[in-house]
Amino acid sequence: MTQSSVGGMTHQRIDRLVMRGIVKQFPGVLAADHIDFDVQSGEVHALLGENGAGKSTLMKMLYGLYQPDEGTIEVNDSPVKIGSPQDAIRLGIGMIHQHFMLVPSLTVAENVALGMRGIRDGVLRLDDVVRGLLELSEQYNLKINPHTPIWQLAVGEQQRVEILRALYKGAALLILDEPTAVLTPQEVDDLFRILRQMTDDGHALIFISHKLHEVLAISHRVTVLRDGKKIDTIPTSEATKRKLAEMMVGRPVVLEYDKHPVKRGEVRLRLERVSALSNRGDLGLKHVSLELHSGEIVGVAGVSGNGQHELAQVIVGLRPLESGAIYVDGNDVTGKSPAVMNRLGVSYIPEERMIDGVVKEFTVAENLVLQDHAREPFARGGLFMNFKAITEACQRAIRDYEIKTPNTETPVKNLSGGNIQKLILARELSRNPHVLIAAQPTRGVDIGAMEYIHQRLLDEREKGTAILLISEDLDEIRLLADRIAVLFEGEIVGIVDSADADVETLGLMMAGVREHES
Amino acid sequence: MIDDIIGTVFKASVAASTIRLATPYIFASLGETLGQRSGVLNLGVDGIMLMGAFFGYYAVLTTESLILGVLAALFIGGLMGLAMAFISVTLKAEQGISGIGVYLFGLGMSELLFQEFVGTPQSVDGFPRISIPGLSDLQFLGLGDIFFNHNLLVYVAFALVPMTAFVLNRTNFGLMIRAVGQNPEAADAMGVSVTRVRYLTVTLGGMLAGLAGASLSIALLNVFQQNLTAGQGFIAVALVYFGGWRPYGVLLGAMLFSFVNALQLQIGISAPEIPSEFAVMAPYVVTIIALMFASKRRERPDALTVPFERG
Amino acid sequence: MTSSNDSRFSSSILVAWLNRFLDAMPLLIALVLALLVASILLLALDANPITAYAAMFEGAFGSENATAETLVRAIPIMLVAIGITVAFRGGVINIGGEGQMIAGALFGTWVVLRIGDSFGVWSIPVSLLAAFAAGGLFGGLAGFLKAYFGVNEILSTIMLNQVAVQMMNFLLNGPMLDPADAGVNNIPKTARIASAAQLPRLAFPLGGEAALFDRTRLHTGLLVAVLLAVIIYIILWQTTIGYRIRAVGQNEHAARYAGINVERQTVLAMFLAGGAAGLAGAVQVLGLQYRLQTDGSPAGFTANAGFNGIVAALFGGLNPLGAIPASAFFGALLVGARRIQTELGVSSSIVLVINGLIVVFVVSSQLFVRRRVRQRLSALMNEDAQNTEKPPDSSLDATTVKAEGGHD
Amino acid sequence: AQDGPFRVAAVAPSATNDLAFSQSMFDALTKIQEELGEDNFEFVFQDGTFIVDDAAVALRDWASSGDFDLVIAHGSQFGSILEELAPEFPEVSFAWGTDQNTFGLDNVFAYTAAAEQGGYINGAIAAGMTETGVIGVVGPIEVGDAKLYVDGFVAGVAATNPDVTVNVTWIQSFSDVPLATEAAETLIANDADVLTGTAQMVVGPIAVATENDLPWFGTQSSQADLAGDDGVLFQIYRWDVVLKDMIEQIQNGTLGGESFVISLENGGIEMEIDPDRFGDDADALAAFEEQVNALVDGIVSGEIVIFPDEAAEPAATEEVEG
Ligand SMILES: Nc1ncnc2c1ncn2[C@@H]1O[C@H](COP(=O)(O)OP(=O)(O)OP(=O)(O)O)[C@@H](O)[C@H]1O
Ligand SMILES: Nc1ncnc2c1ncn2[C@@H]1O[C@H](COP(=O)(O)OP(=O)(O)OP(=O)(O)O)[C@@H](O)[C@H]1O
Ligand SMILES: [Mg+2]
Ligand SMILES: [Mg+2]
Repeated sequence: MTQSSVGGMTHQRIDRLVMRGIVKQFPGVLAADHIDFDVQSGEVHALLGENGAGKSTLMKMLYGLYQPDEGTIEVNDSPVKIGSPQDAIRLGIGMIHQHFMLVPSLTVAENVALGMRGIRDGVLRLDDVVRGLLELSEQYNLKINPHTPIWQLAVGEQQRVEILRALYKGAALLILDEPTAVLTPQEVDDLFRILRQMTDDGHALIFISHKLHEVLAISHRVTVLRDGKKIDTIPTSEATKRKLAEMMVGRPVVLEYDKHPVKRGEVRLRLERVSALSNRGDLGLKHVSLELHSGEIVGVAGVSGNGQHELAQVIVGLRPLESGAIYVDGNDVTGKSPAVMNRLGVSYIPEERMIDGVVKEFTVAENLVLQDHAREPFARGGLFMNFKAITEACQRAIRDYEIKTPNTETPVKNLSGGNIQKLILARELSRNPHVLIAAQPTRGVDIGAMEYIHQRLLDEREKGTAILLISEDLDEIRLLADRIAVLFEGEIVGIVDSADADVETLGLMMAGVREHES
Repeated sequence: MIDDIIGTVFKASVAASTIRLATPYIFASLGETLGQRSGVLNLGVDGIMLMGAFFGYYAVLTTESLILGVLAALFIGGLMGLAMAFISVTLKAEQGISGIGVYLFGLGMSELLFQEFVGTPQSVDGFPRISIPGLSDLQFLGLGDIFFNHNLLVYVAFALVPMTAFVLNRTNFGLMIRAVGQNPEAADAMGVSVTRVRYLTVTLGGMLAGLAGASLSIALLNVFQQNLTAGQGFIAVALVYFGGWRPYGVLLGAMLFSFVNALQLQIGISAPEIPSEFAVMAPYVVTIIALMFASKRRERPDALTVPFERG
Repeated sequence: MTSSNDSRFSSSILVAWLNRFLDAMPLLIALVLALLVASILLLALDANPITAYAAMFEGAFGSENATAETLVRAIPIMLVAIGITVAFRGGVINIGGEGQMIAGALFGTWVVLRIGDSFGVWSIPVSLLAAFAAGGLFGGLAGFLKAYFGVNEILSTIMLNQVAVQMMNFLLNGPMLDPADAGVNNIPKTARIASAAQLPRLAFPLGGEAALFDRTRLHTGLLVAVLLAVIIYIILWQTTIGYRIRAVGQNEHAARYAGINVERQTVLAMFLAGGAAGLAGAVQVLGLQYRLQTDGSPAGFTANAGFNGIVAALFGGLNPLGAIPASAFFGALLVGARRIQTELGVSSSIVLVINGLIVVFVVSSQLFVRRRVRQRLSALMNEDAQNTEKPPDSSLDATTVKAEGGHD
Repeated sequence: AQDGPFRVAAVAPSATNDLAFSQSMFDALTKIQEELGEDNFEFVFQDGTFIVDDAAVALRDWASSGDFDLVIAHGSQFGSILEELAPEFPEVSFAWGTDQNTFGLDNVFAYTAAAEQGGYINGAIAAGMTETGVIGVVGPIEVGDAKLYVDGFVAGVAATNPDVTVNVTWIQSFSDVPLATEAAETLIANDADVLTGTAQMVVGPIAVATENDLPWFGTQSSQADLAGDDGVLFQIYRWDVVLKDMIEQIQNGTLGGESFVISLENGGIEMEIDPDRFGDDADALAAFEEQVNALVDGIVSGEIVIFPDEAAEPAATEEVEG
């Protein structure tokens, strides 16, 4: 039997897909070690594992981006060779990547049309693509304007485009690699609704996430990977948070921290009606006023693309203000350069670790002194680098912050995500900041590293640092923050004590509903 | 003197030379635009132009067939483009540098072949001026001479501008080109072969560069000599940046540069008291200044000069 | 290399050199391939490749004088290449070496003509500094246009090359024209510079009155180049200036956050690159021609050093010290290939063809160099993924540097 | 190298068949070889050394080899090289041009051309041919014999018909054919109906002249073939004349110190009439030859003073010790 999709193309429906004895060796890493994995029509099969466990790699092999060194793949019990994404698409396999695969300058419709068979050659005819998209967004009620260029869309919307595209191309099996990392609770519910609808239509789904409660909520079966090995596959009904977490990490893990009450001290950072432009040229921040006291963590919640990025950049001096003023420890630093902010004790853990946080080609040691390279003791007379001092400081940091690296001279690009994050943490905290801006500090790092980073932030809080924790992970914010400010379309819709902030209220605020209204 | 200059600006002949001078740049820059929009910088354009110029010239010299001349130029241009693609796409060589290699090769090779097979300069019967009936003798503002009294390749060059714009913006091939230049990973994930697209654009770019050379040797100059292009290929690359990777922008750049050049030749006659060194310098200076204040809206391909590796 | 600091063990240094040699293998293979392709061409021109390459080698190293000429030809390439490494490290592509050489030569010569020998031996450093400044400003201009007006440097440097040439034609034919020559032959050239301002010839005493490179044109410009290479090397990897330039070149976002003034680094990188090129221009005058003369074309004066310098910089692994042998190699190639024409009667343009082939092949070989490096890298990752306290392989960066091949 | 054949080595900036400067020297050496015979006269010629350094390498190489009786640097841009090289090899004889500065060295000959003479004749005749009263000149850089030729041409025109305008465009390059071509087009657009020019990039302007059927006057070498039947008159350099003098001096042990000028007087400059010009119209040809010869005689006899108002001019015809 065949199943037709709006995209106009029909596929052999995927009743069952099996991967057997899959092996993938990367230089230096055995990313997949004889892994068996299977998924059936109508089910959601969750794939769990720490960063680097091999989840994406396994899926990329299924989607034809990598070739397995060993092992076979069968669709409906007949072996298949998936040599390229084309093959995968032809087989009805779709993938929503951890890092979205969209071309910013192209419109939604153009992104969908990209590489479609049938219209591979000749003049662009987007009409039927547009029509198909509208039908689909009708069917799954996913609001989207086919003519908007991608760069104008918020991350959540971009994900919808990814999903619609997969559906349009008639994916019978859809792989979702960490799809919820960037969504509000409501959006997650929305996504789950769609996923269920898809399974009812007979789609087979593979769902990758770090968030255990999501896995428990949506999946029928769970497979856990660790260091490229399959630990086990169990029915979700038999799984609990703690059990899954321990399977992932291989040891018992803390899921809450004991947060000592700290008396909040004087105001360290003050924003007065700060407005700033976004990259799109519109007001990304609108009259944001905020006070940050020493010894407190203020969490900034909100759907990504609602001004978090601009907020952080404005404070550290990377983005000019349109209006308003910023004070650090009482002195006016409005429009000051990052250099000045550094000197005044403002530290920053950037959201885009690889882009803003480190110089990939530089060594661990070099990255550790990015701000202070010209100051004693790292430089003599501000001119000559003192590598002895730098190396020593680096070895200390490696020890203190448990950074996994072969040596101080390894180019950072060869470190793992979590370890790079630890390096940044070491750099920023070692400067004894008065104010710490932590943007998505644990995005894409595994539970082990996450625990560690959280504990460090709490320690800083006790040392009296004023911490602004910008995160899209509500659990994280509620776990750490004393107060929670919610950003929506560049405005703070409200600030609540985390004690009396439940997910629903926050979720509504993140959707723009002011607290008193709710 | 000033009024001399003012007067010359509106001289019909200046407009006419502008159009002639712009022709080779338009061919070469459009070709380079295709390549760069897909993410490949080809600095070897001048070398390819020279080879195209010689092959076109030699074909016409020996066969007296203009068609064969054009085909020969397209062929050698395509061949060198293909080589450039292999070097920069498959071998992932540093593009700025390999381009210089291709340039040196073309510069030497065209001269070598010329010395071997021709020797002393001889002129050929190149593309004749086609006077468009009715229009070419249009007296009003000398429009006839300006627009309707050129050789075929000139018309082709200008016709190619909208065509290239159309291909880039309105066809699937263009969509793939833009995607591959902007975000190769995404294009790849959508089943577009990054390699195939880049091979195509760079080869096409080579063919157009070859044609640009031929437009000199068998249409505008009708001779060949060592280093006939005198570095025009490098200007062509610069004009792609000037044009913000958009065909019409490239046209604008080519016209501006050529206009100032035509103007300085005219001024050399109307106002001989201006040192010719400065006159000759003018087009280059003006181009830079123009770009300083041009709008910064650009279609710069994010993946320009970055070789693609899957995963 | 990044922090080639005192507390390093000789053992790992040894490994480093071994690795560096192995990394060079693909490069040598590429060379051989290029020459093979050229041989086909030579055969087609019924010239015997063996004889040709023999002649080439003969021409480059056959005699004391040939070797000297090879080095002489290499000097300007060297100086330009050294500068180019800075530009590349700072993320700028400098195609303006030709123009910057001319700018440096013009101002350097002007100064030296002005001060005559009133400064005695000091007139040399003075005019060299002047040349550096002029070339630097000319290069810095392109950097400035890029940093503050968003004018792409490939475009501006290509254009500025022409501006420089016309400047030279104008000055040499007017303001700077040799007074003794004015109205006589109308040859656009400056007066001859005072002998005190001429870079001394360079010869290495062999004991007795015999001296190597005695009676050749080899001049102390070579020492200038070597000195500059060392200085630039120190600036790039031992000082905060170089650190900032490299940081901006690799990742301007991170650099910007760290409080580094990105625009300033871009201008500075181009200033240093241009300055080195300017030095190249002046050295040609002070060490070789003793007066500045033009035939109206850039190449006539620069001998394409502005371009070959770019390539040499890459061959040198974007390392100022590596630029020295790389440039010497080009000097040999260019000087040697001349012989093919005179001895086999092949058109002189064969030089350019071989030059081009070698560039293309060697650049292409970088891929295989990279592969090798990555393998050794990950081998290293395994070997001590656990152990964090271990003497690092100081060749690591040297080779990754080569691998990165200077992307902007 | 006294016994055995007389051996000469020469460098020249462009190709031996550039129809211009470099070719004029190559033809001269070839001619001498034809006259003296292969076994009495040998020469090696390196062309395309527009890169001064390449020439420097070759010259020093030849000088140090000691195989050559005469080493020629054909190109005024090579002067500074010779100035340094010659003193180091006093036993070798050098010659260079076009210039007349021997740097006061007694092993350096200098040679130049009285280019203004042919320029004057071309100008005088061109002035009689123009109907629009405008003549166009495409020049490279305002230097050396290019400048002399153009000055002479202008003088020739003025002397014949003061009402005729001569527009000169210096394109600041010896090799930029596209620019030279467009310069010619522009000159025509400004009513020029007779064209001339000098240096190797004139192949472009010549093509323009033939395309528009306008008379073309040339210099340095014969461009008759390229100019089709639009070629009129060409000033041809016959360096062999002065070369023979040098050879003689060298064989008599004088290695240099003298500065030579080729001119109509010593037959070093010849005027060639384009054969295709008059087809088989013998009378017209005869009449034209008449006209040309009259001018030649005038200059040789001194009746015609090319630069009347500048007594000193042309300096190139005096002898100066550097
Ligand atoms: N491109 C690469 N080439 C070679 N080795 C790599 C590459 N990327 C990662 N590695 C190595 O693979 C290991 C795991 O990488 P990954 O980023 O997945 O770490 P991770 O498991 O996420 O660690 P963490 O949990 O700390 O984030 C790292 O030690 C890293 O050195
Ligand atoms: N292209 C590559 N080259 C070398 N190593 C790689 C490459 N891609 C992934 N790896 C390594 O393979 C291992 C598995 O990576 P993978 O991305 O599959 O982990 P993951 O489970 O998806 O982690 P995350 O949760 O961070 O996405 C990691 O150690 C990673 O560093
Ligand atoms: Mg992953
Ligand atoms: Mg003729």
